[in-house]
Amino acid sequence: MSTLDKDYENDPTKDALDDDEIDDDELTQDWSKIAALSKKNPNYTIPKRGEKDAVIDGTNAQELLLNNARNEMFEALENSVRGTMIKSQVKAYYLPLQHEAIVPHPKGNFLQSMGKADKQGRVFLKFHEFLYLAERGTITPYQTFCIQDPDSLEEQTIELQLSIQDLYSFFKSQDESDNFLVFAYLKRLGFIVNLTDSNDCDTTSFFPPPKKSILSNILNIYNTIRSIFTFHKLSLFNAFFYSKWNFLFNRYTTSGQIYVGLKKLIPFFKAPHTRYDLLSLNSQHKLSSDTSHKKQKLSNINFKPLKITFDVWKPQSNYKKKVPGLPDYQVVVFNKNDPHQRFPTYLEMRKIFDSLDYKFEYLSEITDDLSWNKYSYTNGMLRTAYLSSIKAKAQQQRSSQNPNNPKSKKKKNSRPTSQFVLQNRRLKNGYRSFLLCVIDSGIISFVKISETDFGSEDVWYVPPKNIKKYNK
Amino acid sequence: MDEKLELVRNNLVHYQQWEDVRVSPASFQWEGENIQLIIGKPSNSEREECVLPVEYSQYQESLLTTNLIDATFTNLVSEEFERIVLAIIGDDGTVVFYYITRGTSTI
Amino acid sequence: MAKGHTARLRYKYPLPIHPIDDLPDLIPQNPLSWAYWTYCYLTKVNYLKFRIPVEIIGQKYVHILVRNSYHMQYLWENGFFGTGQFSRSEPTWKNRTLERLNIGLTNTRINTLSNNTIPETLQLEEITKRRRMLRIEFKQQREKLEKQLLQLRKNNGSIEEEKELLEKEREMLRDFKAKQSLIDIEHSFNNNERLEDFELIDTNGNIIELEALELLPVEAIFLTFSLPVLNISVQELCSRLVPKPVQNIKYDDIQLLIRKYIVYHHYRSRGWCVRSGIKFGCEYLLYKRGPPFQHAEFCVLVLDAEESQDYTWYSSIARVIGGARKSLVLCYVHNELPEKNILQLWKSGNFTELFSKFNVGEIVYKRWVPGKNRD
Amino acid sequence: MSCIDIEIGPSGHVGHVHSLEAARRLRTSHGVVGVLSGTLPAAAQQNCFLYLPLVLPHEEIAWLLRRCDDGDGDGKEKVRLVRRQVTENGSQLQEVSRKQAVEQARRDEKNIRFHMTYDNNSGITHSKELDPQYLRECQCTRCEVYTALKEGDASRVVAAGSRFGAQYTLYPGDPLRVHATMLVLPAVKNNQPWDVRALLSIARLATTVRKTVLLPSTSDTKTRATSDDTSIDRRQSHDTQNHVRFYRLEWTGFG
Repeated sequence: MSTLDKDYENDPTKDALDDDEIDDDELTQDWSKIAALSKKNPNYTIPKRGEKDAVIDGTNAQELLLNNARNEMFEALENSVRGTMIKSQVKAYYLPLQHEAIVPHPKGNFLQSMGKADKQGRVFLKFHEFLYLAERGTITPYQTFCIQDPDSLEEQTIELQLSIQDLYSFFKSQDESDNFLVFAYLKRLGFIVNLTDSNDCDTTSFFPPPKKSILSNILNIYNTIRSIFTFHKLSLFNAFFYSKWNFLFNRYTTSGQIYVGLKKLIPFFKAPHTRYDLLSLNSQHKLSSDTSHKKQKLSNINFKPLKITFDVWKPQSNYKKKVPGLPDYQVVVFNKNDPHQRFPTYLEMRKIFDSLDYKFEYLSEITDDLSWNKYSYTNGMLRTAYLSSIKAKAQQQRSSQNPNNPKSKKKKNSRPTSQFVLQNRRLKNGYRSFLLCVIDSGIISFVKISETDFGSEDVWYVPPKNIKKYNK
Repeated sequence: MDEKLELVRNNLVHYQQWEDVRVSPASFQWEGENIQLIIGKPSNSEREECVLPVEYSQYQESLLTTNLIDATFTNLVSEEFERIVLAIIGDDGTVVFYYITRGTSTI
Repeated sequence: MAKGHTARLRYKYPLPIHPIDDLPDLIPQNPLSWAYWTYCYLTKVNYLKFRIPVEIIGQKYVHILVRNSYHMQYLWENGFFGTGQFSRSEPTWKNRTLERLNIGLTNTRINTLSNNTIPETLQLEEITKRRRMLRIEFKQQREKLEKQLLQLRKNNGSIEEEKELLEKEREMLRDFKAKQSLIDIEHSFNNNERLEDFELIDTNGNIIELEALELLPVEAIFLTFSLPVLNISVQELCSRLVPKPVQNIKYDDIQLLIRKYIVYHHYRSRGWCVRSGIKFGCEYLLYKRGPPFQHAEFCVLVLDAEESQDYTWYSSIARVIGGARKSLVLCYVHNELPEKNILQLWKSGNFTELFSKFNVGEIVYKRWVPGKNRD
Repeated sequence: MSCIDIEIGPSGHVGHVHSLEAARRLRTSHGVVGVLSGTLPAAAQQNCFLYLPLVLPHEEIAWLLRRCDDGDGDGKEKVRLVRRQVTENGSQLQEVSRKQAVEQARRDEKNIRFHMTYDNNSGITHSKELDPQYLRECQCTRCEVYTALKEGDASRVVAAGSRFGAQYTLYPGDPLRVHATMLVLPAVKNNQPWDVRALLSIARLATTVRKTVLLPSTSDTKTRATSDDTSIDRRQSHDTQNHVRFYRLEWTGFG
């Protein structure tokens, strides 16, 4: 096989012909199977999609097929009633002032990852959790009212069941309703999702508490030496290299040497590659956070800057909602049709990157036995110390190790991977990343935005050394 | 014949192997550029197409606007053509060809 | 692997300025070899023995052309600079035409460095063409089937009949794919002569080289500013690229060009082969070594650090690039100086200083599917 | 006369439809399919098949309001723009509560499955009709483009297009049975240079998957464009032809 005739493959049309991802709409939603679902049977399989036509042909056959498809769809929707047996219903009461809900007698699986319990054993749900559970039929939404009986003039408390429509009208803002869409979307897939700025639990951070000053002092000194942008103070070098004298006076014996000269011209942002890079960037960021954004504020008065909305954990059964570890992903919600939002600029993305606090998964590419409990802090304590200080020690450790296990196995397999493969992985996957969740009138899609760093990687071709020469 | 006409004409004749390629005489001026069509028959096709060459540069704003296409249809395209072939002449040595048709009617 | 071997030799150098890699061996115990080595070191230079002339045509939109066959070849082989105007990338039009007109087979097979590679490159263009024809044929057949389907429905055909037709269509698609891969193996040439072909032949019966190698503006800047290859100064080149009297130049006239060059230089200087990405809706394609060796894996979009486009813009480019299974890199350029200082540097022709006042930051943009990232 | 209620959210750029019957009518008589966005209780662990509410973008709502004003469609139904409010009036609340308490008791008694869908005004909130004027008169570019797309043929379905790298995807009929035929890009102004690169690459990809790219463009000054106009598709109505025109882009297959 020749490696020389691949060029034609660059034609984008070639791949598009058999690309499965590209054409979601080539598939039809076949509601017939959903319609047939028994509501009692949880072990359903998601139905496959049928075939569609290319054009409206005006035939009766097509008309018939369309009618069938529509009927199936609406039948499925009609039969899909919210709520299950009343016996298993859990009542939740909306609290308008707090804009949340209270569950006096909580039970059910949802408690594993949602709600905050008080001392009486009651559970409080955030509004989006409340609505999500009500939509699923897991809880029944109520609200209590004090009314006066017109005859006896006695005050009495009554409880009224709320409809889903009622709940939708309780949204305080478009943002809240957008966030709900994303929350529900991820929950349906089994992810564990928390608002990033909620303080219902003992938070875990990748970054050490700021007061432990010895480390941060050292890091600050380290920082003054190495700034974020690697500005090459090389103007003298460049002035010569790009003058006409360069190739007259210098003798370059490899192409690499020429490249080394060439690459000093353009400064670049060096992404934090290691844990130390991250820690030092963080402390530096805290020192200078006021000044760096001044310029930005002037330019985007019309736009709300995007920020991290949700922390997301992969589905897991041993999640501890009181002391969750670092999230697996962080999500920024973006409504593409909102005139007050825009796709983030680079400077805005940098701000988001600097506020990330999650399992920086790329670190596990570098460190083999990365245990996140040793690299994160809960309540200002190293998480391993924290975990061993609380009672359910054995359980906790099992839960914390579990997500790491498959990874460490993978790493062992990938150890002999070549430098080129590793380099490619670094370039393609990048370093810190967040998920941009794009909302387009109810349709949700995700984009992973990662920093990458081509400036730190050299890829020039180094010809193999001529063996004959060595032999001589 | 200006450079862009020559370039596209040669591309059609000697790269795409079109037949009966000729520069149509009618033209008009648009923001300092000469707008003129080339007519010819693609290989293995029975139908003639008219081609509008437009320059595209990596670092400058494109000349191509809806108004330019409107004006081209109005001034240069005769009844028999329902579409034009847009020839975009890149500054990277490539010419790419796209059909432009008016309206939404034929879905 | 003979082809791979010739390719290695042919594309030995990644840049048109070659290193001095033919110094004699040093033998520590032989002082004479030291003297000889020193002599060689001092007499040899990296400097090119010739400068490549360019022809710049057009006024507002310029084309930078290299006409000399040897120079065209040299720029292609030493870093894959430029694109043949009538070729997919490497200028092979002349050889293709010779082959098509059956001239090459008799006497005047053209005498260029690439003699040994003619069949390969021919194959490339030929395959593309044949694939295209096949696609057209496939489309026609599909349309025919669809008409049949419509007819069937109008005549109230049964579901079974319909299924049969759909099966036929699938069969066709399989067929089509099989044929397509077949083409890669066998290929035949058609040699139709046309009237227009006579204009290609000069009085001596030789083919006229109609094709030039066209350089991107940023390639030309690289080849004169960063490496002394072209026979034109960077100042003169830039005054052709921005054809305005110096005093009238505004920041808007030069900012795009500067931004594109910054990014071009950034990737070139790390060893990437950087080529135009217009087909994929982006600025650049990055090849590890060059088009003959592997696919481009990265597509680069160049943006200003404070730029924000409508979301659809990103998503449609991402869709095109995702469809070709490449990675989309957004390369942002941040200006460290006020605009008037940049303008000043441009006007004074101090490009070294100018280019070093920008820095770049990079983002990978990738569609993320929640269902595939659950464990 | 039946009524399709569209509930408008806090910011007004999307609306929700909570009634299944309304959703069905929107689909069959207006070619409006919307996006189901709620959890389907029978299959709560996937995102392919969802439930009410149906989300409608504001340009679609604006079009519906105008259409029903004009007596288009079958003329039998009204589209109302509503916002739900918590009922303030105590006696009304009491009325409701008594009714509900009785129903509740009946359900508890039988211990059967219960329905949680209500009539529009039976909950603790009630729908208040809003003055739809501002939406009806909406002249934003997206409204203009949407309207122009639907004017040609109201049974066309204009769906959100972000998944396909477009503003909209256009279906010649119900997406349940037909493929999208066009990708509609965000509109440009008549005198605004096309983003050639982005445009052509998506057109190329679209062509290979048997779709066409449709580029809408709008004039800056709405009167000016009338003068030279032969270039408008005849099927577009008088209302929009001055403002929006469309060009279709397809890759030729060569070059």
